[in-house]
Amino acid sequence: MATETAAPQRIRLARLRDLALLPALAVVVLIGGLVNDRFLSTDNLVAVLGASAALALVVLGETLVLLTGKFDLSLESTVGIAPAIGALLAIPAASGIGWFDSPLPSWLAILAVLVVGAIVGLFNGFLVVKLQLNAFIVTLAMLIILRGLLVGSTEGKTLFQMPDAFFALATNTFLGLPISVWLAGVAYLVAGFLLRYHRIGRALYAIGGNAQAARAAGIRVDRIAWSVFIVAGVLAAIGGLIQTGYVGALSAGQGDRMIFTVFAAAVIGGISLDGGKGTLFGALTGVLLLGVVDNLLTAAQVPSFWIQAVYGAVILGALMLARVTSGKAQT
Amino acid sequence: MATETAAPQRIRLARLRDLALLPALAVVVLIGGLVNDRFLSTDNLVAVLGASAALALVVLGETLVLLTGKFDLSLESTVGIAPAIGALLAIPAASGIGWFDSPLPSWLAILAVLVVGAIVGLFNGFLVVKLQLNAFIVTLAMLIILRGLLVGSTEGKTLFQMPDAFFALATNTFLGLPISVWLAGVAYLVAGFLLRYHRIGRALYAIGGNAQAARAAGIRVDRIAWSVFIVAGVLAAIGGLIQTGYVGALSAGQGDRMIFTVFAAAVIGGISLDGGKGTLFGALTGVLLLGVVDNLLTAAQVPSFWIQAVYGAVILGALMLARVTSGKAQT
Amino acid sequence: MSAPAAPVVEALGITRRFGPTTALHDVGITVRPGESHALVGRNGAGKSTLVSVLTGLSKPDSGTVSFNGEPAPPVADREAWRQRVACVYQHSTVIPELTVAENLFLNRQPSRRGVIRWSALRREAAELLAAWGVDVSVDALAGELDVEQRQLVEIARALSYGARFIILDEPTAQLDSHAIARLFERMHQLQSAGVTFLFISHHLQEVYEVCQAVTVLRDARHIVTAPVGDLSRSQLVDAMTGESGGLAVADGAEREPLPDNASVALSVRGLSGAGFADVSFRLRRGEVLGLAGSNASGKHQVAETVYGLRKPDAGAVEVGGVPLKPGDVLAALHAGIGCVPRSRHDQGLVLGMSIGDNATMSVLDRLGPAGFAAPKAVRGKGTTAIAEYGVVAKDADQPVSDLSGGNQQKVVMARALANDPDVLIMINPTAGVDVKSKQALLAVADRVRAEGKAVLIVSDELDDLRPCDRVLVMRAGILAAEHPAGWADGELVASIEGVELDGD
Amino acid sequence: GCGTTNSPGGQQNSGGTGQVGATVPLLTSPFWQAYNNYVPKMATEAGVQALPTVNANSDPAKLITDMTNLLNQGVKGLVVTPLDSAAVVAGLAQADRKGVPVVAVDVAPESGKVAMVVRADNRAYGTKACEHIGEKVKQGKVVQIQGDLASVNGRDRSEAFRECMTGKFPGIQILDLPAEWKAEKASSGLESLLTANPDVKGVYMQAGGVYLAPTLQALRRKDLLHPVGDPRHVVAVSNDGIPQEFEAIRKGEIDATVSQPADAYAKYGMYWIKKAMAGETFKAGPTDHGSTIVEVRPGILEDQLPAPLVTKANVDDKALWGNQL
Ligand SMILES: Nc1ncnc2c1ncn2[C@@H]1O[C@H](COP(=O)(O)OP(=O)(O)OP(=O)(O)O)[C@@H](O)[C@H]1O
Ligand SMILES: Nc1ncnc2c1ncn2[C@@H]1O[C@H](COP(=O)(O)OP(=O)(O)OP(=O)(O)O)[C@@H](O)[C@H]1O
Ligand SMILES: O[C@@H]1[C@@H](O)[C@H](O)OC[C@H]1O
Ligand SMILES: [Mg+2]
Ligand SMILES: [Mg+2]
Repeated sequence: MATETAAPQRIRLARLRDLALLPALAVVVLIGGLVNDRFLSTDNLVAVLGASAALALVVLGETLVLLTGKFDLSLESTVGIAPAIGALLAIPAASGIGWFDSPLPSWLAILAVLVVGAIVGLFNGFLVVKLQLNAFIVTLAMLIILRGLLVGSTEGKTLFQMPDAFFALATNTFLGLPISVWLAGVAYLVAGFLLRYHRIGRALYAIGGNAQAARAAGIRVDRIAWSVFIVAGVLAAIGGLIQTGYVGALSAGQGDRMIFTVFAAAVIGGISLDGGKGTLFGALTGVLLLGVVDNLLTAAQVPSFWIQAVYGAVILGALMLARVTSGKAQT
Repeated sequence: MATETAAPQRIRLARLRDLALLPALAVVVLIGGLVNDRFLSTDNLVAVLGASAALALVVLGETLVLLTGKFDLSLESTVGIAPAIGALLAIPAASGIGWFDSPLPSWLAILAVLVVGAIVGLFNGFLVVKLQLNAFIVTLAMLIILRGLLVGSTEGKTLFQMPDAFFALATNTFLGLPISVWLAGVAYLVAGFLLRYHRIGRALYAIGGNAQAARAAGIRVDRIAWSVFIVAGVLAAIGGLIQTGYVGALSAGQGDRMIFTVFAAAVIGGISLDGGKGTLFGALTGVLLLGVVDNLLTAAQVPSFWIQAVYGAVILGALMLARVTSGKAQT
Repeated sequence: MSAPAAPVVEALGITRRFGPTTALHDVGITVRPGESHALVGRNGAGKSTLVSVLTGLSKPDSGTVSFNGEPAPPVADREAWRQRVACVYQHSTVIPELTVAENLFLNRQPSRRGVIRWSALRREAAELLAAWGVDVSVDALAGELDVEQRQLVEIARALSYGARFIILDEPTAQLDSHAIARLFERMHQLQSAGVTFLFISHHLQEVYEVCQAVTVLRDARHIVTAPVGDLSRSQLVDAMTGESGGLAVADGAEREPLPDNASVALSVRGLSGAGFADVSFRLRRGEVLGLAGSNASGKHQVAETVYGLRKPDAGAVEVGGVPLKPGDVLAALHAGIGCVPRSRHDQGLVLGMSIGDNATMSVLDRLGPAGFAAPKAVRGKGTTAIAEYGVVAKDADQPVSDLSGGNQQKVVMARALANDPDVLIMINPTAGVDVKSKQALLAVADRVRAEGKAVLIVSDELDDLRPCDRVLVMRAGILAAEHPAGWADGELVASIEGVELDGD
Repeated sequence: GCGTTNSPGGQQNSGGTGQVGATVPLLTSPFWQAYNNYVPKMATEAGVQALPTVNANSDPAKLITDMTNLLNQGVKGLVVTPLDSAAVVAGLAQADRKGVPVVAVDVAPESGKVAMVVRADNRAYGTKACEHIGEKVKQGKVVQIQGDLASVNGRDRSEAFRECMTGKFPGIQILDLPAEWKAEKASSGLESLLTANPDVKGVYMQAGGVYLAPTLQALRRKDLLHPVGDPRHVVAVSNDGIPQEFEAIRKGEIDATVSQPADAYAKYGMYWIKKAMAGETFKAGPTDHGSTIVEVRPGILEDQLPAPLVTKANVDDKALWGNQL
């Protein structure tokens, strides 16, 4: 029958979507190796990974939200506000910026970081899922509010007097890789596994693909969509913690503009803004591509005035290459 | 029949969507009048309009694109690059920054501004409509590229030395209002009229609502969608020209981050990101709301560290009020 | 007698491929002026593809189309195509956010010097709908119409283009008998006024009712074209399926009556909600119950309320004597209800996901320990479903968007039965499904019944209702009549339409 | 040399040769654009082999990544422009681990190892502006157009300006305008403020490179742009020292500006990195170029370059970088 011959190709194409970025990634890495002989050194590759860990976690959160067919722009602000509140709880007031005279112990403060992420997600979920407000604009408003709260609560000051635990994720290493990289790796493995092998993961795809059909199949659409906002908030909070450790301080601008990069990584990695399409593997290739290009442009000594234009052009080029190799229109 | 009674009420709701922001706008204006007795002065209202003209034009462009169900993030960069290229053509090379020893006459340079906008739109349209690349990510890449080209071509310099014609739109007035405000007003009227009373305008809604059905009805979907990108580019270029005049110079950062505000205005004004929904009247109320809030917060001297948080909260509040008054879930 | 006029449309040697799929292979069709010509074939045979070629929406890879003896206009010239052929496509072509009036006149709005005249537009639209007896406000948004209204609007629109040749791709799949009758009456009128039709339907009796000629497609190929009188119903089915052997649908009247002690599987008491009031009935194990009525009767709403898709305003549902939490699908599933929802595209399937994913969607929590749903288990269930329901597909990993309508419906059926329900609710189970697939789907209902479970079939298609032990009829939101198996077709139709027959 | 001590064969890592990596914090400000252009020029003059500059694009994390990348490329010295005093420390630690000396320009790091900080005192900018405006206005409302509140330079200027005003000119009321280093925010915000407060007497622009044109446009729109000397003149003091500010001073449109020495930043950045790469270590005291090295925090030495206040009196001074372009 006619459809029978069509099937294998369709499936192949669907899978290709997730691998679409690999050729582009390979080309960039190849160019990197040619342009600069240190590019492929272990040192440099570790550096790329270390620089990408925070982004990777935020992209993971955003990907989960996108899979369910929603949006969360406010994750970039969570990257700033969550660790900031943890820091303000952990820094003694005596230093002129903390909130308490006898501050919280580090572990509790770090727990607070995660809790803040969860609360932001809870609130977003409430507005988007329960009140059915437009996700784009709600989370844009939240982005602005949280950024404002960060500037307000720190009076714009950079926080750096936190206990060492705040920096541990990015500075401590294990088998030569920063803990942050291990953490991101594990998070992708676990989430990737759940998405593929667990009912909750399958439910995300179903919700994003057709929420009505998912509801009719007994999937608790609202509850899951709401939970995903919370999980994304927590992941962004962890990303923020990693970022803090990476930079060694927490400026009131932390996370600023990051959301563009987050979307860029997810979308060139094959995650559809319409929901229900894409894999974490794809998203991860998106993160790595951006990290490698960033690194490469510095290594290739592109003049700084033109570096941004080249960066954009490389993304566009990768996108077109992905289009050609996967042979499919993109959504 | 059940639907028959439902229909009129449904329609009322659909129209309400476009008016949804009016109560919020009224509340803000009322508060403004109470907080500051000069808030409702002609002077101040003119100031709000003058400050909003550039944004209004870019929002108009974006709204047209959104109505057809596409995205254009790169408009914010067009706001910078288009007038910059015009300026570089019009400034004598002798001043150390222009391109030609004997530069173009002002009118030709200003025409060039529009042409640049059109070319950017043409290119976006090509990638999105013809090559069927993902609009979000293509125009994000274009945003980065154009911003990079702007920084590169001006080497980051602020351009001051343009002929007066570059400033005329924002500085010259007619009947007490800047030309820019008249221009924006006319653009909204004309576009609003076309959207409501011309087949081309109705075609935009049809394409955004169901592109395949539009195609079946004989609408030239691709050609129109592509043209809309071009029109949006030109509108953004004009917006950029107004911005240049308003600010009195053209910095390499012109338009930076503006796209957030553009989307915020359009979406709280009732334009759907899914396409085919919303009116220019709604979009305009979105622009005005943001302009009024900006003006109000500055004049009210909200402590500067908290102004951003308050701004975000006001947007969220307006959104919730619109939700309550229109009684409809937002998409 | 003069020489026969040139055919209204003649397509020769049409081949159309989608990637590696060949949807049409060297297909030809000739439609004579003034006739109503049926186009039949199983799901996926290529009918809709041929339609899109005949309306200029897609360009064949090879072959020619001519109208009245002249070659077809270039594909880009939509206007020229529209003068030659009008079409109601299988898939909705309304713009949901625009009003009915505007949808009717999209891209040809009455205008003066380029300015659309809205009042004229609304007036002409109202006239058009009135002429058609379509009772819909021209100011309603098309997206808020129900399926029937939407379809009628599309039909009215197609006819209003003034073309003398009209294609209707499964216009009756979603209509109730009332609307179908009206459509046929209209077709007769137009036909006597000289309009030619190409008519697609899976209801073969309709072919005999309105058409003079029939063309059969099978597996992308042209099989036969003949006057309807020359082909018996079983010959037609044989041509479509490529095998001989008639249709056999279990008939409720031929079964032993239910034993009196059969326990109650589902009990609905005083159920009220939007569109229906005070509905009560009991469904016993081993019983197939029909729930019939026109589209506006509220029958869908009752079924959806029982399954938890809607919250009732009043009343209660019990499954096996245990009260069911209202408005909760998951509770209904756990209580042992399975459901084939009304629209497979809206509620039945996630088109982008695989057959396995769709077939297991309602039992994701039962595939493995701790909620694990390993792809292997999913694929396994999908493979079983493919075998059990005769889904024509490559394997369980194939996305359901690739399947033909009938095969998609079988996947929905698999999903409804995945939790091995004690009560199976099937709403419009065979809409748009070809004759052979219909038979397979109804056989499933009979098998489930034979296993001692209960089945509720919600439909107004007589074929769907035939396996029922009794049929409840709803009118205007309330239960109005009950017919035990053995009803006469005319009797049930009259009951559904609320027309009293003499001497019942 | 003055303020330096030759280390007797200390941690000689490259004998003063090797490539130097230089960063810029952003390129959308004329001030930093000027700095960016001075870097290769001053490097050549100093005999330093500088790589093309790398732009952090206002992102502290990108600055760290850039520093890492440069170190991995094997640079032997770094001239960094921190976006923030604290958000650079992790980068400094990496450089230290590789034994690569760092000179910080414009912002003094909170901690960590730097050979020298080259900067002018941003608090002093705020104070100088306050004094100049205060003297002329004495009584009434003054607008300060602030930078990005999340940036250390903007904060220093704001705080110093406010402290000085409350201390020395209690009759002056400050109206804050947070404009995030953005021209259109400055223009519309100033117009709002001038409408609500037509009696504004003075304006302090924390970044003339971005705020000069929009300030003049807003004043013009409100018909408040009158030359110095006119009783209706709004006192305006700027910050940065780009040529357009000088032009405005000459025309009497604004009163003064603080010249933030872009050229000297680049020049002494290269000067100190060359010495540091040669293994020299430094201590507090006067330098050979008329400035003084101060130990601002334990272990952190700062070459405090002069940032002259430019008024009509000295606006034509050839030594000002804004007059050399
Ligand atoms: N856009 C498309 N892309 C790929 N394949 C397609 C497309 N449209 C149709 N096909 C294929 O062409 C074949 C014929 O499809 P068509 O829609 O013509 O069937 P049909 O006879 O109308 O079926 P039904 O009775 O279910 O409506 C199918 O097997 C389908 O797989
Ligand atoms: N994107 C596609 N790729 C491959 N085949 C397609 C695609 N879209 C549709 N088809 C094919 O087109 C045919 C008809 O489409 P579909 O199955 O959706 O019709 P249907 O289910 O009968 O619709 P309805 O329920 O509206 O009557 C099917 O054979 C299907 O395989
Ligand atoms: O200090 C800088 C300021 O003077 C410049 O003009 O803009 C950006 C700031 O970093
Ligand atoms: Mg079909
Ligand atoms: Mg069908």
